[in-house]
Amino acid sequence: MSFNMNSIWEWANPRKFMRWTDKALPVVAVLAAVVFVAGLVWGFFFTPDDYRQGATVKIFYIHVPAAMMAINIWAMMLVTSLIWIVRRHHVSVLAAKSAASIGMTMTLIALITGAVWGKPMWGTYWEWDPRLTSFLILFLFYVGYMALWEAVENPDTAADLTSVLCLVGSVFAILSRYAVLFWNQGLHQGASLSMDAEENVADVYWYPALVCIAGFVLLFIALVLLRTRTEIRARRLHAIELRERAENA
Amino acid sequence: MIRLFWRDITLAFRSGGGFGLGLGFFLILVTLVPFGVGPDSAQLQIIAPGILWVGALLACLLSLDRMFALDYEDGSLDLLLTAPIPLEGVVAVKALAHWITTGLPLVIAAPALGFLLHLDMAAYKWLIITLLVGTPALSFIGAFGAALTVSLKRGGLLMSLLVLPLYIPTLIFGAEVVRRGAEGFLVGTPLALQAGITAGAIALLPFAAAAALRVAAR
Amino acid sequence: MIRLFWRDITLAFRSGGGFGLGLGFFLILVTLVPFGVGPDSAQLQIIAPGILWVGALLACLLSLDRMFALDYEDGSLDLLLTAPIPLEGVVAVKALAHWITTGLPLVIAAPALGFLLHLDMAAYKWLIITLLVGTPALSFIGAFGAALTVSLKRGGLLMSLLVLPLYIPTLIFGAEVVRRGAEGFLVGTPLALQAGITAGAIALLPFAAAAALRVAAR
Amino acid sequence: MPDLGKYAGDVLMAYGATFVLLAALIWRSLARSTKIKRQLKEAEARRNG
Amino acid sequence: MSFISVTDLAVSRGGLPVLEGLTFAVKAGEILVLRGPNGAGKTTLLRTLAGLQPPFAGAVTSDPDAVAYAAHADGLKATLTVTENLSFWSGVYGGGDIAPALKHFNLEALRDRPAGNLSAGQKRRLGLARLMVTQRPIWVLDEPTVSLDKASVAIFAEAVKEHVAKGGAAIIATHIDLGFEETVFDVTPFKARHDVVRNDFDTSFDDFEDDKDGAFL
Amino acid sequence: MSFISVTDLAVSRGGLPVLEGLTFAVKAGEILVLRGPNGAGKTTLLRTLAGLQPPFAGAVTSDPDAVAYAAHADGLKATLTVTENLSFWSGVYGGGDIAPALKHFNLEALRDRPAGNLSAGQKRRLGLARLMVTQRPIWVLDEPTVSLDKASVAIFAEAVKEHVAKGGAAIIATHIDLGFEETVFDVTPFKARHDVVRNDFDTSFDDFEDDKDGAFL
Ligand code: HEM
Ligand SMILES: Nc1ncnc2c1ncn2[C@@H]1O[C@H](COP(=O)(O)OP(=O)(O)OP(=O)(O)O)[C@@H](O)[C@H]1O
Ligand SMILES: Nc1ncnc2c1ncn2[C@@H]1O[C@H](COP(=O)(O)OP(=O)(O)OP(=O)(O)O)[C@@H](O)[C@H]1O
Ligand SMILES: [Mg+2]
Ligand SMILES: [Mg+2]
Repeated sequence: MSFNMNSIWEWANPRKFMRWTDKALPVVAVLAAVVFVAGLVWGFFFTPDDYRQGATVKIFYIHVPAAMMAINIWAMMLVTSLIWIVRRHHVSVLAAKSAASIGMTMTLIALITGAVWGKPMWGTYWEWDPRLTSFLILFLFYVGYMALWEAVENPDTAADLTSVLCLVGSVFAILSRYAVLFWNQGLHQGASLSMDAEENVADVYWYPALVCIAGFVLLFIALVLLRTRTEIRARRLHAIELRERAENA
Repeated sequence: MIRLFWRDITLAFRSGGGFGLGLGFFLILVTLVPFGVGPDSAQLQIIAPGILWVGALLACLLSLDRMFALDYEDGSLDLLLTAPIPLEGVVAVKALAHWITTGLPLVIAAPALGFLLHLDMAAYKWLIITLLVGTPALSFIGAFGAALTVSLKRGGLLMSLLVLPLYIPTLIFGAEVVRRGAEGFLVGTPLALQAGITAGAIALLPFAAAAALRVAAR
Repeated sequence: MIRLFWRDITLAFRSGGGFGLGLGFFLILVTLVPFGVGPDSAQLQIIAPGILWVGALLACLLSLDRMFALDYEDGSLDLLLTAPIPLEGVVAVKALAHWITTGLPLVIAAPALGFLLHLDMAAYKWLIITLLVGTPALSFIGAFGAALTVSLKRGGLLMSLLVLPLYIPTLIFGAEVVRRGAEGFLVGTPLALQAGITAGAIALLPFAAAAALRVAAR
Repeated sequence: MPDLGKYAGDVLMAYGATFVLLAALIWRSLARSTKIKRQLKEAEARRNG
Repeated sequence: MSFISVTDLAVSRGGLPVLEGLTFAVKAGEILVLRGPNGAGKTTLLRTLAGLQPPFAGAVTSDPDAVAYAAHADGLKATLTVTENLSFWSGVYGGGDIAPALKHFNLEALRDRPAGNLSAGQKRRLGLARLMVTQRPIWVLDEPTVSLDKASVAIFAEAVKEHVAKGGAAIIATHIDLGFEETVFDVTPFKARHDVVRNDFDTSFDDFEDDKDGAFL
Repeated sequence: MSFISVTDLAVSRGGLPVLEGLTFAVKAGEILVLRGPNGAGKTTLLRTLAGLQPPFAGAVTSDPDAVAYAAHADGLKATLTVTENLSFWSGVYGGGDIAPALKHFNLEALRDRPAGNLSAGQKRRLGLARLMVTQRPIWVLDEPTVSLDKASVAIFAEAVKEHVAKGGAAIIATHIDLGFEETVFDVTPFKARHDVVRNDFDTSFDDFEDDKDGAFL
């Protein structure tokens, strides 16, 4: 692997990306599997029950990482979409496309685990709590983004339109977050991760949770690399097929 | 530009109803709700602000469906793109025309419909004010959605999917102001926030919409 | 005829989503209502059956918008009119395709949305049954409305205006059955009436719609 | 297997749903990867030969 | 026996008569070419012959299931491929084989293209290929050669000739010369005189013999 | 000084190049007629010249505000009258008088008709009349004579001649002979060779000289 780092934009070269990820993907995938399994096994089998929440604290180990991923994946899509708009690097926008379905799955996982957790804790599966509600809205944004990709035939046009949507959508997602906070005070926990919080989650729960978060992040990276590689191939396949059709015509 | 504005207004009139239809939909939706929910008036009074706002929002949404699609199909959009007027201006003018033919009539009709839903007396004032402040945002956000989906056949439903989440903040603040107003609370903050959204949408979204239109024409 | 059915299904799929979009609208509508009405869950539970039915109805309505209009615009309708298949059959097949791509997914998704609105446990069964019985009527009545407005540009909103009153009986009986079911009352009569409407719509409206199409082509 | 007490159902449901969703995601990613890889290989072969 | 014949026909558009007093017949093996300036009423006449609109006066005699009509618009679905579009219509008309039509109109290379991605002339060729799969004897064609290049016009003329040679007939409105043996029918002299031709609403006023001067209007 | 010139231009449709290596220039007083069979890429080229789509490669040099474009579709609103349609476009382009255009294209008798009630050829005439009110020097026309009868074709040719006589220019794609002095440019030889022309996505694969075989794909 000889590469001279003239510019970070070189990474956006599909060929370079393919070659680099060809080597990196197996490593990341194995790492992801190990850390993911380790974190969940630790969390599920080797942590005590909470005195108040009982065994339900175990949901924490998937709920929180999934929720964090859901938000951060959208942020990543925003950045890669911007790179496409400004520098027009195909890999960038294809990465955004690949990330969307992962982000949607993460949102769904956070929603479902949250709902299941809500039953014993709040006595209801669903509550129009601000945190939950803004996740539902985020889910809609993911669905809209993916539907737009599907609906537009020309891949470059689709890339442009979805990038603009991602940009505008991000602004409105943040607006919705504040609107929703204003609308309902809610039941959900505050951010207990923050350093200055008075009452942090006890270390017994906290360390395995960190491992789980790392596992989710690694899993995301592995999947995004895999899917972006597929998208690049699909894009090239599309080009070849178009060409064949034109040659035959 | 002014030409374009008048043309859009004229077209809205000529193509069967213009002013009337957005309104008609609003009316029908608001009358459907009691059929669905049941006729209990105390019940209706509670949900009235929300239903009225949701109704106004849907009426807007449905009528903007084809804001650019018709121009795209008959070739006008290509011609407008090559014309000596900025596309951002075209979008803004069309959104404005949409607001005048749809949003404004809704504002005027809303009190009558509030009556059907037993809306609280104190809330009427706030209903009108929030609709007046909020519906322009609906038209401009809608113009963006319409521009994104202009080149797709049957884009209407996809557009709803893209636009409705963008409408949520406007809806929340609108309905919240009316509810608080009805109970005599302070409404300054949500109203100011709603006005901010409208101002932002009017200032920025024409640029996003114009970008989408240029891509679609390609 | 079977060809036409498959073509419509294929077209629904190809034009971006098919199954997904009517559903998406339903989902969004049902999520909007709490934003308008407020988050109180007891409140939501009461209005849930009505809102779900109104939502299903609107999702149907929006997606049938262009059932014939696209065929009219690109000339297919003229060609179908001169083809050796009865126009009544064409209407029935298109309405059926519409139900399969829109009504059926709504029936399947409704329970999940009922959940968001805290629908009463006992009501789920009735929600599904009434939707299953009622949505075909929505598609067939909608086909009639679409046929009436086919030749009008921007006919979408006018169509809503014509169709919604026709939807009211289906809506009333549907929501009533769910409400009664939730409270454990007898539901036989409204359910039978709703089924009657559906049967009547399927049997008779294709003829009315075909007549309207023939006139529109003239 | 740890004792999950009265919340066993909830916890297992949460884990179960997560695994199903993740498995579906991974499976679809892999399946599409294989399919596209094969199609591209065929296309490149057609082009070169 | 003629396939289609019209006697003293008047046709109208938007409630207004545009042509009147038309009488002609088309037999198997004949090609009738309609000529006339823009707005003369050719499209209106063809739509009446195809049964899409009722005659304003007079009568069209033909087997309604004998006519295949091709209009200004081609009735193509942009998202369906060329083959899908064509086999749909073939299915509707009883399931003939689409291969000959594809071959004749040089569409084989385009068979898997979505119709929306075709050029104007390619779309038109597909629209005309539809005629061949209908297997109907009378082709009623409205400016079929619009957007076609010279080679495609020749292909089309060939198709029409083959069709009539096999016992079909064709009625074609066109502004260009298609180069085959044809009967030309110029519609210009049949322009409706609006003071003479009246519709049933007008004539319903005529029943009042005692009040001819219209004073009560 | 030429009004519009293209150098080594390649144009693409749906991401695929259709024409490449085009080089020509049009000066004041010139008429350039594009020829080529259906699907050759004439429409694509004209859209690129009009600035509606970016060139795939090469460059178009022209004042972007000098081009008036007329496409396959006329951009008419069915519910507006002929006058309203025309004065709208005249307003958009700075408000020239519409009377000469109406007169030239014989539309005066139809001036208060809704455009939706016009026949195919009448619509086309109205679409062409729009060009006269734009007051722009370069006319870029895509099959302008579709649906026109012979008299209208002559009227149109007259309009083009007058326009170039007054110092304008015209680029016209057409399949028929319009009967004026013209430079004919046949696009057929410029058909893109798909193995040679590639887009930026393809070429980004080429930067790595050491790994040509693409085995890892
Ligand atoms: C559908 C329902 C739910 C959704 C969408 C949801 C969403 C979220 C989100 C977005 C976070 C923030 C993660 C971060 O800090 O970045 C979070 C954290 C958390 N959630 Fe939920 N939640 C739901 C239900 C619940 C329920 C019912 C409980 C338990 C009673 C719960 C407990 C927690 C806890 C303890 C955290 C960690 C808080 C922290 O450390 O920041 N959640 N959830
Ligand atoms: N909806 C309508 N209402 C009233 N008049 C109409 C309507 N549609 C068309 N017309 C008029 O009817 C006349 C006949 O139109 P028709 O389309 O039959 O002409 P055509 O001979 O096909 O012309 P072209 O060669 O331009 O296609 C025209 O003068 C036209 O202006
Ligand atoms: N959206 C699209 N995607 C892919 N290819 C397309 C698309 N649209 C058109 N094409 C193809 O591009 C080529 C050029 O089309 P274009 O419309 O420019 O041809 P043209 O010379 O104008 O033909 P005509 O004389 O028939 O109008 C055609 O072969 C056509 O099939
Ligand atoms: Mg005609
Ligand atoms: Mg062309």
